[in-house]
Amino acid sequence: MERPLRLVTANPLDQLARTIEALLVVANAPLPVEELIAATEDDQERVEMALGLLAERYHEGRSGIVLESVAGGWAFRASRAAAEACGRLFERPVQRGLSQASLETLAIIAYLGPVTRPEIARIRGVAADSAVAGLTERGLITEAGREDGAHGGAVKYKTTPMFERVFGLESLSELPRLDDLPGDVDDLRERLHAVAEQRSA
Amino acid sequence: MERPLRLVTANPLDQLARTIEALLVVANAPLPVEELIAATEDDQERVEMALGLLAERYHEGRSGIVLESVAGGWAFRASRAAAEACGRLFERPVQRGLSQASLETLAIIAYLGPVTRPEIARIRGVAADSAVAGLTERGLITEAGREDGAHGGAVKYKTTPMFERVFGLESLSELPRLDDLPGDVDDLRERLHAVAEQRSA
Amino acid sequence: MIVRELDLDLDAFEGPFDLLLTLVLKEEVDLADVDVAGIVVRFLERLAEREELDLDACGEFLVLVAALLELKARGLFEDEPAELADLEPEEAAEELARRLAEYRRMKEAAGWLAERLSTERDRFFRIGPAPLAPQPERRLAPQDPEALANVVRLLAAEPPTVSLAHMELRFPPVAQFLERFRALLTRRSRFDFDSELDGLSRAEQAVAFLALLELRRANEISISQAAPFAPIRVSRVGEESAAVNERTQTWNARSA
Repeated sequence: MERPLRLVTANPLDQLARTIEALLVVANAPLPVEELIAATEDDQERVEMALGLLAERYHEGRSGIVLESVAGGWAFRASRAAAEACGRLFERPVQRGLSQASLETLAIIAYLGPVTRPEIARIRGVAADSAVAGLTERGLITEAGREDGAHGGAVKYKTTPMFERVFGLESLSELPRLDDLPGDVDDLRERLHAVAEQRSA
Repeated sequence: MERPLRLVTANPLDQLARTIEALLVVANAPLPVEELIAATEDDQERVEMALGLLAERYHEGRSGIVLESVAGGWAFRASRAAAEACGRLFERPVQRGLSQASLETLAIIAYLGPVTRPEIARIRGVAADSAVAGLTERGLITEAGREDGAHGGAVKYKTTPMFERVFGLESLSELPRLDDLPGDVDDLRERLHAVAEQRSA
Repeated sequence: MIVRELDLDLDAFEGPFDLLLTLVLKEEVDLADVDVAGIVVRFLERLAEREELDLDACGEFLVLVAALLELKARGLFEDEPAELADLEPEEAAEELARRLAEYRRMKEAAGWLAERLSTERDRFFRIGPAPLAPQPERRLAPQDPEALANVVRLLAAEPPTVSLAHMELRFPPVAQFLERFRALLTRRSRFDFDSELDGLSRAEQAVAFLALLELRRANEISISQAAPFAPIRVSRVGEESAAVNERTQTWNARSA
C-alpha cells in the first residue's frame, strides 16, 4: 500500500480507473456514481472499487490533485498544500480597461436606459451576447424586466450601482453630455439606429 | 525511469510538481509557463523541469489524465482512450462538423486575423455573416476591436485560445504555412494573361 | 437555343434567365445571393444536349453573364479603391490571379482544418471552471465616463459619404441610359448601339446594355444584329420587320 500507483497498474480495474480519472478531469460539476456507471458502462461494484483506488492515489499529502467525495458526487480539487499558489492564480490583477465590445455595449445601456440584447446588436451591427454575459458577470449590468410585459419579450438590461462606482458617477444623470448629439433619449436612439442601418447598407 | 512517479517522489522537485498539478486541475484555461512561475513563485528552469516530470507521468497510454501543451500553455485533458466514455457524458466543443462556409471563414480569420466581415466576404465572394455568428457562438472566434477606430468601422475578428485547443494547436504558428498550400497562381496567371492578350490584340 | 429563355433553378431564383435579369435591374433580387456559377452550369448542360455548337447562343450568354458578374463584383467590392476596370489588362489579370489564388489557399486551409478537427475529435477537455475551484474575483480599475461618451459618438458617427459618391460615379443608374435612348428614339427611328458606347467606361457600357434589355423587355424597342459581333441596331417598335416583332412578343409573354 506504499505505492498505490503500482497497485493500480497491476489491478484489473486499471483500465476502468483511468477512464474514471479522465471523466473527472473533464467534468464541470461533481459526478454521481450513477453517472460514472452510465458513462463507463461498467457495474456499480467495480466503479466503486476503482473510485477507492483513485481516492488512495489522489490523496491529500500524496498528490497535488485530490479526489473528493462531496454532496453531488466525486470531483477533483487542488490540494490544501497548494492553496496559496491557487490563491495567486485566481487573484487576477486588477483589470485596467474594458474591451471595445464591452465598452460599446455598456455605453448603449448607460445612455439609452433599459435595452434588449437584440437592440444592442442592431446598433452595434454585431451580436452582443458575450459582451452582455461578461458585463453581467462583472456586475456592471443587470436584468431589468422584459420588453412588452411579463412573458415572451426579450430581457432588458440596465446598469448597476457597481457601474456607477466604477465610473465615478453619483447617478446616470452625471454621464458626460453628448453636445453634438440629440439630448433626448428617443432621438439619440433613433439616430443610432439610423447610422447603424447606413453602415450595414 | 521505469516508474516516473517514484522519481517525482524522490526528487526535490516533488513539491513543485504537486503544486503545478493542483494549479492545472483547477485552471479553466491552459496555463502559460509564466503564469505557473508567478503562481508558484519558483524559477523558470525548475518549473519547466517539473512540467517535464508531470508530462511523463500524465502521458497518453499511461494515465486517464493527459498533460498537453496547447494554446500557448499547459493543460490537462482526458486520454483519447477514454473518449467514448467522455462522449456519453459531455458535449464536444464542436459537436458536429463545421460547414464548408464556417471552415473557410475560420481559416481566413486564423491566417489573416484580425479581419472584418467585409474582408472575409471579399475573399470568399459571399457574405460571411452567419458563419461569423456561428463561430462566435461556438467560442472559436471573438471580436478584436473595430477597423479604423475613429469612424466606427467594421468589427474585426480573431481566433480564440479555444480555437487552438479544439484543433489541438500549440499556437497559430502550427498552422501549415500559407505558401505551402497550393494556390496554383502560376497556372491561373498564365490563363488570365492569355485572355488579356487576346482582348487587347 | 434562346439564352434568355434558359430555365434556371437556383437557391435565390427559379425561372427564365431574362426574368432574373429584370428582377436584378429592378433590385428585387440581390445579386449577392445569385449563384452565377449555377447559371453557367445550367447553360453548359443545355448546350451539351444539342448536337451542334450554337455560337450565337454562346456569344449572347457570355455578354449577359459578364454583365451579371460585373454587377455582382461591384456589389461585393464596393469600397475597393483599385478598380479592375481602370487597370491595364496585364495588371488586371495579375490582380485577379492574386485574388483567386488567395481564395484557393484559404479553401486548402479550410480542408486542413476539417481534417484536423476529425483527428482531434477524441480529445476531451474541460470547458469552464473546475467543480471545486476557487471563485475568481474580477476587479476593474476605476474608469473614465468620458470613454462611454466617446463610444456613443463613434456609434453615432455617420459613415463617410465619399465612398457612396465614388460608387455612383463608377456605376451610373440604369435610368440615365433609359432616358438617353428614349430621347434618341424620339429624334430618330433607329440608332447604332455600338456607336453610342464610344468613350464610355466598361461599367457604363454594361449598364447601357442592361438599359437596352430593359427597353426591349418593355416592348419599346426592337434589336437586330446582322451577324455575331456586327453592330447592334436599335429601332423603335413598329419600324422593324414583322418577324422581329413577333420574336419580341414571344419574349414578353414569357417574362411577364
